[in-house]
Amino acid sequence: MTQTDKLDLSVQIGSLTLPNPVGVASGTFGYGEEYAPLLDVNTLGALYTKAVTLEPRAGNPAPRLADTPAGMLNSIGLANPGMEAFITDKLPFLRTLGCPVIVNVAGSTEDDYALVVERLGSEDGLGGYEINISCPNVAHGGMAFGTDPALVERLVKRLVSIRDRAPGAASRRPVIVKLSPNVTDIGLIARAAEAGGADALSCINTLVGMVIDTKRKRPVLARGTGGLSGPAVLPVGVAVVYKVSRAVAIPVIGLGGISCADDALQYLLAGAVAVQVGTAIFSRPETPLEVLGGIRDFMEREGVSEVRCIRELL
Amino acid sequence: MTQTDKLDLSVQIGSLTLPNPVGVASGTFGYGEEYAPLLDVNTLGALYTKAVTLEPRAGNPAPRLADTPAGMLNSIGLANPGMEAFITDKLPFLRTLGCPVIVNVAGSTEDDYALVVERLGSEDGLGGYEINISCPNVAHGGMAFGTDPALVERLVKRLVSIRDRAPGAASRRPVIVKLSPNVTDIGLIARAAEAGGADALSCINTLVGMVIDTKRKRPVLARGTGGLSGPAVLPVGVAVVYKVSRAVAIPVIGLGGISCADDALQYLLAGAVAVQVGTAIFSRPETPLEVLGGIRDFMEREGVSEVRCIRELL
Amino acid sequence: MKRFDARITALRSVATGYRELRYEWPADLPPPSPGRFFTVRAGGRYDPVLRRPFAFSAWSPGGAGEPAEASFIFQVRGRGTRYLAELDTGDTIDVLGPLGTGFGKPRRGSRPVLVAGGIGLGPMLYLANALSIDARDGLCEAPVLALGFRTASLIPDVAMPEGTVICTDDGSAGYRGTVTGWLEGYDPGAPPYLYACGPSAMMAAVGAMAAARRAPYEAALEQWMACGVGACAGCAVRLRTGQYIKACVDGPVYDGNLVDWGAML
Amino acid sequence: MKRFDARITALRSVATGYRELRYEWPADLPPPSPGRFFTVRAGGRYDPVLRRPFAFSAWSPGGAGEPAEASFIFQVRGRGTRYLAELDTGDTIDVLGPLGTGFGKPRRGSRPVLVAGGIGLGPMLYLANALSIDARDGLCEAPVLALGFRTASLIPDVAMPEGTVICTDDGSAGYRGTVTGWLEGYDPGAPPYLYACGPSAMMAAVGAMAAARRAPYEAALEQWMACGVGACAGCAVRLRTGQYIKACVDGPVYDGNLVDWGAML
Ligand SMILES: Cc1cc2nc3c(=O)[nH]c(=O)nc-3n(C[C@H](O)[C@H](O)[C@H](O)COP(=O)(O)OP(=O)(O)OC[C@H]3O[C@@H](n4cnc5c(N)ncnc54)[C@H](O)[C@@H]3O)c2cc1C
Ligand SMILES: Cc1cc2nc3c(=O)[nH]c(=O)nc-3n(C[C@H](O)[C@H](O)[C@H](O)COP(=O)(O)OP(=O)(O)OC[C@H]3O[C@@H](n4cnc5c(N)ncnc54)[C@H](O)[C@@H]3O)c2cc1C
Ligand SMILES: Cc1cc2nc3c(=O)[nH]c(=O)nc-3n(C[C@H](O)[C@H](O)[C@H](O)COP(=O)(O)O)c2cc1C
Ligand SMILES: Cc1cc2nc3c(=O)[nH]c(=O)nc-3n(C[C@H](O)[C@H](O)[C@H](O)COP(=O)(O)O)c2cc1C
Ligand code: FES
Ligand code: FES
Repeated sequence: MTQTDKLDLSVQIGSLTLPNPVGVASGTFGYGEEYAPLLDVNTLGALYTKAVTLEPRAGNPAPRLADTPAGMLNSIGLANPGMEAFITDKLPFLRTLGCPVIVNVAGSTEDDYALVVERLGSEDGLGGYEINISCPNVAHGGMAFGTDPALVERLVKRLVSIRDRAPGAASRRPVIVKLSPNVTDIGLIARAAEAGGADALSCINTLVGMVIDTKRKRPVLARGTGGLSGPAVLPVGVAVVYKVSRAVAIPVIGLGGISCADDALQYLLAGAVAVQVGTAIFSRPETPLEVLGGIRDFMEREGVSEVRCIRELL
Repeated sequence: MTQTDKLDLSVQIGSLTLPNPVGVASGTFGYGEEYAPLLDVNTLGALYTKAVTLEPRAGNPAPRLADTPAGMLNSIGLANPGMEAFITDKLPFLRTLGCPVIVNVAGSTEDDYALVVERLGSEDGLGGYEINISCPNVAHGGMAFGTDPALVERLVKRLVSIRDRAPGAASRRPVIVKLSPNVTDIGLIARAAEAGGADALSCINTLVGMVIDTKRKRPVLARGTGGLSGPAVLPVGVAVVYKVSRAVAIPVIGLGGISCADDALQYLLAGAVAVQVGTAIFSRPETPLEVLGGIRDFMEREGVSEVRCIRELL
Repeated sequence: MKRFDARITALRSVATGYRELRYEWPADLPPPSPGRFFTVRAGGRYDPVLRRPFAFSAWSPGGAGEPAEASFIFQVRGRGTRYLAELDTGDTIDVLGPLGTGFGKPRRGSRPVLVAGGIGLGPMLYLANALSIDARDGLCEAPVLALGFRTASLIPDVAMPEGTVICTDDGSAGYRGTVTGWLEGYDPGAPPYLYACGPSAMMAAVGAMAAARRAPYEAALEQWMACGVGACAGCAVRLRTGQYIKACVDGPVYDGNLVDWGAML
Repeated sequence: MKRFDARITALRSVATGYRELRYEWPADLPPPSPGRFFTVRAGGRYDPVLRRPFAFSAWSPGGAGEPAEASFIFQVRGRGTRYLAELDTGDTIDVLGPLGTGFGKPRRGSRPVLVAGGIGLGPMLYLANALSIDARDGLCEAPVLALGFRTASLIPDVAMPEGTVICTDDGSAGYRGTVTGWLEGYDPGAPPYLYACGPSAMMAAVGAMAAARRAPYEAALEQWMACGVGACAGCAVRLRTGQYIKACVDGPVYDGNLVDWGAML
């Protein structure tokens, strides 16, 4: 038996140390303020922001949400205030938080991504970048980047070199690449990101899905298809993390369908060093903290004192 | 309002006419005998058999099943008695049925597929072939075939030409190609199958998934990963059918997660000409007949007298 | 705003397919104002994933050892509301609220005209009751609540404020015709201040009248929601300006004269 | 075999974490023999997708206007059994059964020795009661039922046949030690005919003894199932021969001497 106060929950992502392995997933937690009244954001392992793009984006037409069996579809379309408004309106609050903040970066072209990473390099208070090459809900960029290994490697290489040239500590911020499960061989894409110099990978983004309203005889989502998330995708995410964490040497952050500690532990056993909770926050905002509690309990029960050693139990 | 007795539920798949659009999916209905006490097999639109391979296969080690949120994993591994035993032990019963029987064919090599289609060509009592190039649960063949357009086209071309040379009516049996959703662009594979001469496509086979038993700290399935099916995958299947039915001119048969008439209607509106019910049969054996009843009700309500016209409502 | 497990104190049928549910309101939360809403988990652990939003239909302070209570009226539509309808007094529901921005106050001297149909009933009842008090205090003219139903048997068994107008499509009770038909011929006797909640077609029709009469119009919209707190951008509503705003925080009550009714239908 | 909606006639707790549930048995189905099982939908429409299998623990013919009843004893383990535990008398459950191949008859003159632990209790009780009647008819020696528990408080409150041996790991009741420990020292006084159902380790230990004594051994195994009727090959169990057979139709009772216990653990 291990004592709770002796548990080492910290996780290393490149040069960044996360205080614990449970973060909140991009797009499900806004920019931190929205959920602050409902759970203590400071106790999170990491906060991954909603995607930030170069220009402001209004997002896709409504409806943008649909219910599915044990899951949901979204087609938000990267709605966000844009890089500059992010810096002036969102970053000040984020800087006050006690948890690492990782900015999810998206774009339509390589230049878009590059300009955002470059600009954010001169702002402090950020823990790292999560490069979203896997959003299924935009016409250009997004997932298109995430399916071609050569493109992935080139983009990542470019972003890493921009990061390297940033002033001070910003030059050591980890570049995390977020992968799409909508590919034939995710191992290839993972290795391309690693070859490009990524410090870590996040798996998985949403699956492509569609719901049709049979009364109105049209897709529920205005855009037709959307991204499937929630418990329904849990086994897909676990299989991906199991595969990817064996295909690369860099750390893998697991997400997709986590709604309780047992789900998170599946990811950690499968090979993830950390996890993110997304959709489950909508159902139950306290989920991330409950997940963390359950991971602690597991470590005590199993006599594992370092969270990074959980994967060795499999 | 349309009168029930005036409804035309028949569906054309190449030269084969299905009496109605609701079939039972390969692997979930054995070879028909098993479920015969529980529902009237004769009223089905089609019965797709468990996969038949050249040689008998014991299948994968146990456990082969796992529960997932609104779904399940299987790693049966194409366990089947082999082609010859199928002909002697299973086909006689299948021949007594009033519904079309479509044999699901699998193999490790192109020759395997070819030999099975060749041999079955000299047996009567079969309505068609469903070529399974999408099973995620075997080490060789299976899904590997389903992810490479060139391989798909070549295999389909060969099987079609074997089918064409069969004696009598067997030379007109439709060759249906069953696709895997575990690919970057299913439209490519679909067009390859069409170019090879396929008469129709079935979408989707299972997604790759894994469940880890956190108490025993090992995957629940002996083989690690398995195929995800059931309601959880419904939105994935509908999105695939929507895409594929717009990418090819041949009919598409929709399946994946159908558990009620509304689910089936989503597929028909998305562009499928027919559907298959799989996993839901395990939960509730009468599901296929309930689905058919619900499709009739919809047609009456909407004043659609031919089932093939449902897709035009979208 | 808080997430809490609330004890159900009453659940009853108020009309065919409609229920009223009352639950205990935590002592440390302020009373929700009319037009605000809450979300509830309406099912098991997984399914449905999305919480269901409902508008408050009443709130009572309790006292004398009795807890405060919030109420809502809901229509049984799909699996979420079916789940709620099958609960019993004493069961708990998982509530997140109060959420959103409620109705604004009418201009002094104006006549609040409240139009509701279907599931819009609850919030409009709550608002009408609140405005009746305001009218007594001289802050506005006495409100008029106009409710539309297909037929008399759908009229809910709930206390309605004085001066409520009932419209039925088939004339089986009150005015024969739609509530917007009634509104067309209605003379408010003072500058009208319009409020509406109900089917999109009704809301859009009221919107056209508001525009024609240049009347202020507050419209409560129904929109799919995921987070309910402004974090996901899933509930975006398009304004005439082309701008999207969030139904869950900026709404669910909007300036009806800015809503792009075309995009809503 | 049939799928039917069955009314629950009784549901009670029989030990910490164990329930006994009785339900109406359709008049047109034959009584299920010991060792056979049924599956039940244990949750909502979607979840869990897989029906849960349970062995019969008793069956009574009813009569005098009373319907026949089937019973089972279950341990509350996960979401499916939690769902069942929360049902009430009068609720219905969705049953598919009877399924599988039950226990065979012991050889004439042999002593049936029944070993059970945990969730193996139900089917073994049912079998012991049936064999007691056979013994009275001279078809075999009086059966001995040996039940293993961690501690006395886990012993279920159910009628047990005469001659039942209770073993507790901590000695708080009956024999101190495991049921296989007891079995080791037991002299059946006639050629033993072994039956077992319970944890895999226990089943394997009994298997080793059966092999050592060259005794017949019928073992009821637990195996994940999807269809329950032989259609999916999901429940395959590997025999020593390397062959896979289906737990749902060929089992759940097997010739324990053919089971590859190594592959089961
Ligand atoms: C701010 C707001 C206030 C509401 N107030 C009331 C009320 O007072 N009384 C009442 O009866 N209804 C109200 N509704 C509508 C109510 O939320 C839906 O009727 C309910 O969610 C249906 O759920 P279901 O599972 O029974 O039906 P389903 O069959 O799952 O859905 C039926 C329809 O309900 C709507 N809906 C379902 N889930 C959501 C969601 N998460 N967000 C938005 N819409 C959804 C969709 O339009 C859907 O097509 C309100 C909605 C909103 C957005
Ligand atoms: C033929 C047979 C007879 C059984 N008889 C009894 C009995 O009389 N009393 C009793 O308490 N239990 C019995 N079981 C075991 C019972 O089926 C499981 O305990 C139950 O399914 C657990 O479900 P859950 O959802 O509560 O737990 P979960 O947490 O979902 O599962 C707990 C464990 O139960 C087992 N299990 C769950 N679903 C299935 C399934 N579809 N098929 C096989 N195993 C499953 C798995 O080992 C799983 O790890 C029997 C099993 C079989 C195969
Ligand atoms: C409403 C919504 C918005 C999302 N927006 C983003 C985004 O901006 N960037 C991104 O990388 N992922 C985004 N995602 C994907 C999630 O971060 C996550 O990868 C996915 O939902 C799977 O995890 P879950 O099942 O726990 O939600 C979004 C998901 C949802 C549900
Ligand atoms: C237990 C099981 C066995 C299966 N075996 C086969 C098979 O032999 N051949 C095949 O093409 N598909 C097989 N499938 C896939 C199904 O036919 C179907 O494509 C998939 O399960 C999705 O549909 P569903 O969600 O309705 O089950 C199998 C599925 C299950 C659950
Ligand atoms: S529902 Fe999430 S922003 Fe409104
Ligand atoms: S459970 Fe399907 S064959 Fe046994």
